Amino acid sequence: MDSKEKKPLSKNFNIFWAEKGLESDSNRIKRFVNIALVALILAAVLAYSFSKLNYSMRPETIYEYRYKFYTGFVMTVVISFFSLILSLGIGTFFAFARKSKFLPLHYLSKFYVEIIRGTPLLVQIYVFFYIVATAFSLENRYVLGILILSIFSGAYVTEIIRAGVESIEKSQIETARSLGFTPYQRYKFIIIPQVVRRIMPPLAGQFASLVKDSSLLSVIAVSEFTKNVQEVDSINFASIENYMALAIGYIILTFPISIISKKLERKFYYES
Amino acid sequence: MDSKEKKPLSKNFNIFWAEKGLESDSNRIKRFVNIALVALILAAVLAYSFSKLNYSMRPETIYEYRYKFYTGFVMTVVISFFSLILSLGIGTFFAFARKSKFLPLHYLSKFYVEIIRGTPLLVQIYVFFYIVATAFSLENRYVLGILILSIFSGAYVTEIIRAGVESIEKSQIETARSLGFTPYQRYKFIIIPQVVRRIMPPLAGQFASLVKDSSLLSVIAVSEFTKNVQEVDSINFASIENYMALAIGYIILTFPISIISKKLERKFYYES
Amino acid sequence: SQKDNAAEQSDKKELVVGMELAYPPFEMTDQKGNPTGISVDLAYALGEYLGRDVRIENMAYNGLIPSLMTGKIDIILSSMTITEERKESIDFSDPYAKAYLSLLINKNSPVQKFEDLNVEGRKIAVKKGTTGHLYAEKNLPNCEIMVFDKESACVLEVVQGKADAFMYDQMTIYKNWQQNPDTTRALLEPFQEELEYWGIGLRKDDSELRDQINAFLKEYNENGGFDELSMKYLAEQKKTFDELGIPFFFDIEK
Amino acid sequence: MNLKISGLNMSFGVNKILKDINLEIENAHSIVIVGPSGGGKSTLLRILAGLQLPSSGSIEINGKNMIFEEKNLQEYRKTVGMVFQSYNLFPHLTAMENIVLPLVEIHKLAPSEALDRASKLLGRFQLLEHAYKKPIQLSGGQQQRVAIARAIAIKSQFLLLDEPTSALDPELTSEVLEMIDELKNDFRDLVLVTHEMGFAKRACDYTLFMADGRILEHGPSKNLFEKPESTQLKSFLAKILEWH
Amino acid sequence: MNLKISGLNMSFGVNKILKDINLEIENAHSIVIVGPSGGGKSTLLRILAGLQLPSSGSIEINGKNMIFEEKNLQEYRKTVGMVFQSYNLFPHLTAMENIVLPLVEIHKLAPSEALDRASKLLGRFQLLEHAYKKPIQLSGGQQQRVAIARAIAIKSQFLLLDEPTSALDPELTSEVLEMIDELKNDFRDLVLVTHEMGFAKRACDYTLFMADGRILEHGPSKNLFEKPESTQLKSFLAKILEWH
Ligand SMILES: Nc1ncnc2c1ncn2[C@@H]1O[C@H](COP(=O)(O)OP(=O)(O)OP(=O)(O)O)[C@@H](O)[C@H]1O
Ligand SMILES: Nc1ncnc2c1ncn2[C@@H]1O[C@H](COP(=O)(O)OP(=O)(O)OP(=O)(O)O)[C@@H](O)[C@H]1O
Ligand SMILES: [Mg+2]
Ligand SMILES: [Mg+2]
Repeated sequence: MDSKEKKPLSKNFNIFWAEKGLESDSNRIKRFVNIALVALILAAVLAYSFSKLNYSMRPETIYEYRYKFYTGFVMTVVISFFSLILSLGIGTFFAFARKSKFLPLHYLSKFYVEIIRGTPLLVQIYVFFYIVATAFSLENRYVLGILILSIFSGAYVTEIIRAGVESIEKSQIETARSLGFTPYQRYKFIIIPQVVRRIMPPLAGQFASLVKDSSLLSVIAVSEFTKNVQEVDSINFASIENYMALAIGYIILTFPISIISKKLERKFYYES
Repeated sequence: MDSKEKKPLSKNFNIFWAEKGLESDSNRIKRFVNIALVALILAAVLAYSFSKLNYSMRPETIYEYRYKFYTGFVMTVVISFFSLILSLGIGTFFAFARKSKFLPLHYLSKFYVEIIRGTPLLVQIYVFFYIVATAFSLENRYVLGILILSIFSGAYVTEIIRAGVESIEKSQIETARSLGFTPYQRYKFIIIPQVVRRIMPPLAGQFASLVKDSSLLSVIAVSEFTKNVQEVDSINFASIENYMALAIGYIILTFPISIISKKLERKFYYES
Repeated sequence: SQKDNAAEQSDKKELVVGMELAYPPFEMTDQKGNPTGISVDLAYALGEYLGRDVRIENMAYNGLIPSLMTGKIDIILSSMTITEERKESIDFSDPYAKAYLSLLINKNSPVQKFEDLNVEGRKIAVKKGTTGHLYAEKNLPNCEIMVFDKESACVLEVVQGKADAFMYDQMTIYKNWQQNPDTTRALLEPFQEELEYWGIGLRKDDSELRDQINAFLKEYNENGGFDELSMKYLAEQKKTFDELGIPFFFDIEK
Repeated sequence: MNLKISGLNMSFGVNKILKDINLEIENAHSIVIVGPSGGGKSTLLRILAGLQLPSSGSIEINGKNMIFEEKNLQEYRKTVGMVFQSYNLFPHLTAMENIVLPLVEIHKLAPSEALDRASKLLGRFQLLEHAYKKPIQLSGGQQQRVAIARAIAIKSQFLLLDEPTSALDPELTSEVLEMIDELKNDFRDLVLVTHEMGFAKRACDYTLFMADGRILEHGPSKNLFEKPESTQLKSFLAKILEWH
Repeated sequence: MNLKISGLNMSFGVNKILKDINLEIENAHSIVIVGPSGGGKSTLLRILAGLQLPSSGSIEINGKNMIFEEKNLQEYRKTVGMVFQSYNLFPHLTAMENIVLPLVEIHKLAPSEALDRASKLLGRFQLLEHAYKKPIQLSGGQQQRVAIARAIAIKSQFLLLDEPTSALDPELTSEVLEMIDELKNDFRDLVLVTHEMGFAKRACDYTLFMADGRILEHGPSKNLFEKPESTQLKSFLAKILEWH
């Protein structure tokens, strides 16, 4: 059903799959007005709250410490980028391992998910960094940080991918088999293209979490964004300014994830 | 296809949907052996690492501070429990709001997800607690903590639910409509029962995150588990013991989530 | 109008004291989780002096100043060093203690004195936002400064040889050296030109309370209150410090 | 059943699917739509079911105008039974539940009564032993029979059946024919799409021949099948003889 | 095609679906399976396609024993074309892509050649203008034709067709019949399930009558349809006359 066609008679008809209709060009003004409205209301609440606070802003202090903000931001970008890719790899691997007929692999995957999801990242960082890495004489705290973060996030990614793959109807797998697809080809041509749309929203959420969780690496002295901002905060005590900058920084960081995820969702969209 | 039937001829046949087969009773011993194997390997790595550390354990110190561990644990249980329920409610609401034809609601939902997912929980806690709550003279830090945590987690839940609902084939919605189901009935009888299985794994992940994220509430003086353990740590400096206890505590907390999620996944399982 | 209310109620209303109970023996909890320590005793003494009930709010260190500024607590009593930067946001009472920085050094590190750290390739661990952190930033341009959230992590770094030294206050350094005698040594002699002073944090507009607190501190010191606290919580340290001829926390001569 | 369609158009994007359909039928109990694949039969049926909005045009059924607003349509759909070409059973419900759920939830029957009615229908279609299977465990023909049973069970004012016997063997097709006769006796009307001309002739009293989005010919079944006028219908029917 | 089945059994849990099937057919180019719905026709076809493992028994096709190991089956399946009863097109691919993908990826045809072959087939089935639609945008009969085209395109050794004309009008059914004749000339064999007896008679030279998991009667089509022996087959065929 294409909602464009139905608009003339009744725009209330298809309330469940209205997404597309909302983005049609005739609605552009409406859309803009509504976005503005929502933004305004939120801004008003914040502005009111601020006014009640009697807080005198010192935005210049951010400029003063811009270098710390900048280096932290870049570090977070780098760490997030590599961890994101690595955790996707790890998640994919364990999602498949879970389906393996080689039982140790199957249980390893289950263990991995339960233990990693069950324990705080903080503990994992300590254990990996101060116990395991020390024993194996691994030194570079940035590489280790990326590794730990990827392992952590990978557990969530594993489950997201697993859920997606399991949601594909069996009849399609069977059809692919009947055509002689190898397992690899099944994934490449049939499962993945269909699964992307379904797993993108939770995956984007997980990656947004990952970006923000990277701040926990500060406990092993990785100077990332949050840490640097908190350091600045502990010096200049302009908390509101600092944390606003922090929030904006992270929004800038996670926004591409949202955009790309929405793009992929749309690209792999097909009606079913 | 029921894998039980196929086992006699070839257990390698159905490598994609082997889950069920793995849990059949004939495999129980095998299963046990494999779990033990995996556990053993993991334990060996840890044991080796420890042995390299030359660390003398002082487990009695945990017992000494058991009361702090206990109260923190209980606080985390309480906060997590209420936040979990509330965030599910919030997530459901905004997932539906996203589909609403009332545009301000639609955009509010989009804004909500982008802003909350995009900014660190820490910042949100500061903003809500020190700015918004202060302006509106809200006081109770526990209630506020639960509220903030729920709002935070709700954004992720929103997207998980949205992805699940959108993965239901349109033909089913249409069938339900043709039978005269109201939108509410469609959700209750058709969409939700089918979606549960698909969203459970990412949802369980999100809830595990929530439990652990509750530790951030310590910045507004909520004495939860992580904070209490860190306080003990700053007194007894038995880091490894403390953090092990912390890890076990959180595993105990998140394990029920895993169990319930697996149960629901199985309960709502149907082949398709 | 808020100010008037505050002033009006100040003699009846309870005194909400913010601290992070993670800095023994100044701010800590007993095994039941009740606040205890030097700052806690001091807070109760202050409450008694003001005739107000005392409620301790335990919160993360970086939540203290926002809480004070937004009126969620009345004072900060959490071993907070008086700095110019902090004074931009909040007010401080007269100092009630002074602290020196010391170093916990890995046994195998070549570092013998503070200046040895200011060399390419040395690594120092500091706790975020502490005066040690600020001091290192200013005085150790050639050293790699690693900033941690927790003292325990800093200590672990030194114990495992991942860092050469950990810079913190004397007392913590002393304690950790005692706990890790095989892997660490301590440099307790002061090396700073300027000392750092601890004060009680107040809202800027709360000058009435500040005067009261200053009067209290003066009286408390004169009555030997701080000596009592030292004997109660820091007997061993005080003895060691006296032997080494190093001045102690509450020996404030003004 | 009186059916009046005027100026009905329907397109998906640039694809015109139904092209200016005008029709007036009076007093037909059962209408069959035949025609080449892709001609728009299912689309017309879905419009009649209130599931698809036409781009323009109006439809009057038994003197009542269809109002294409979700609110009205929701009520309207309760009065229509629909069998989809691809059955569309709910995959998470058993055969029995597929039938009982709408009865209990939409038509507010007591569960026991609903079960009773469902059992009778399942029995009639030789499905009793499969009542507690999920759709995926049923053969194609079994699924189709459940879909028919689900549509009939609600005792709607009229039924829309999209190729309801495509997966059924001759024996079951006869059963469906009998059932259609019974519906006639109950004054429940039906519109049916089929590719089996024998079945069409026997089942319905009025026939529409649709091709390429247009109704090319219509009239009482007897006339139409025995004396087709348009060349399209002639050649369409001729093909059957080749292999029957 | 020589087909030898011995002691074939198949069950889902406690449900016995195929019950001790024994069969030996020699030199049949096309085999049709008819029988009541739920009789096990699709299941047998799926076993022949290497998609379902029997509980016991063996199958020999053209002198070669089927080895029920994934490794062997994967190769085997490449030599078989299958049309599923519910079409099973890939929903994320267009009609064209559904046909081209296996050609290019599995059978390693050059994309241009694959496109060419697919276009020819789509043209033959009057689908050229729908080539770039996704399955959900196609009518039932259009989907079925794409499924047939996909199976034929790979030029497999033999074809398994599960009710391939159920959604097709008489004209298209004739087209499929012609195509089946061409396959015979190419010495490509086929096994077909259908409920249309006229079609069955005309299309295939050997017929199996299956009911309730058993093969009750089999033989050359001519004999079987004209002189049915078992009472079941007799009554099964009799029903058609009622409405044709
Ligand atoms: N969503 C869509 N987008 C574009 N075209 C569509 C869509 N849905 C259907 N069509 C086209 O509309 C035409 C009519 O489809 P319809 O399903 O009504 O045919 P039909 O007469 O029922 O055919 P069949 O006998 O094969 O079921 C077909 O050509 C089909 O390709
Ligand atoms: N997964 C399953 N679990 C239990 N029973 C099943 C399952 N799949 C199929 N069956 C049963 O097996 C029997 C044979 O099914 P099959 O699909 O082979 O029938 P068919 O002869 O093709 O029928 P039709 O003509 O209706 O397509 C049916 O009674 C069906 O209910
Ligand atoms: Mg149709
Ligand atoms: Mg079948």
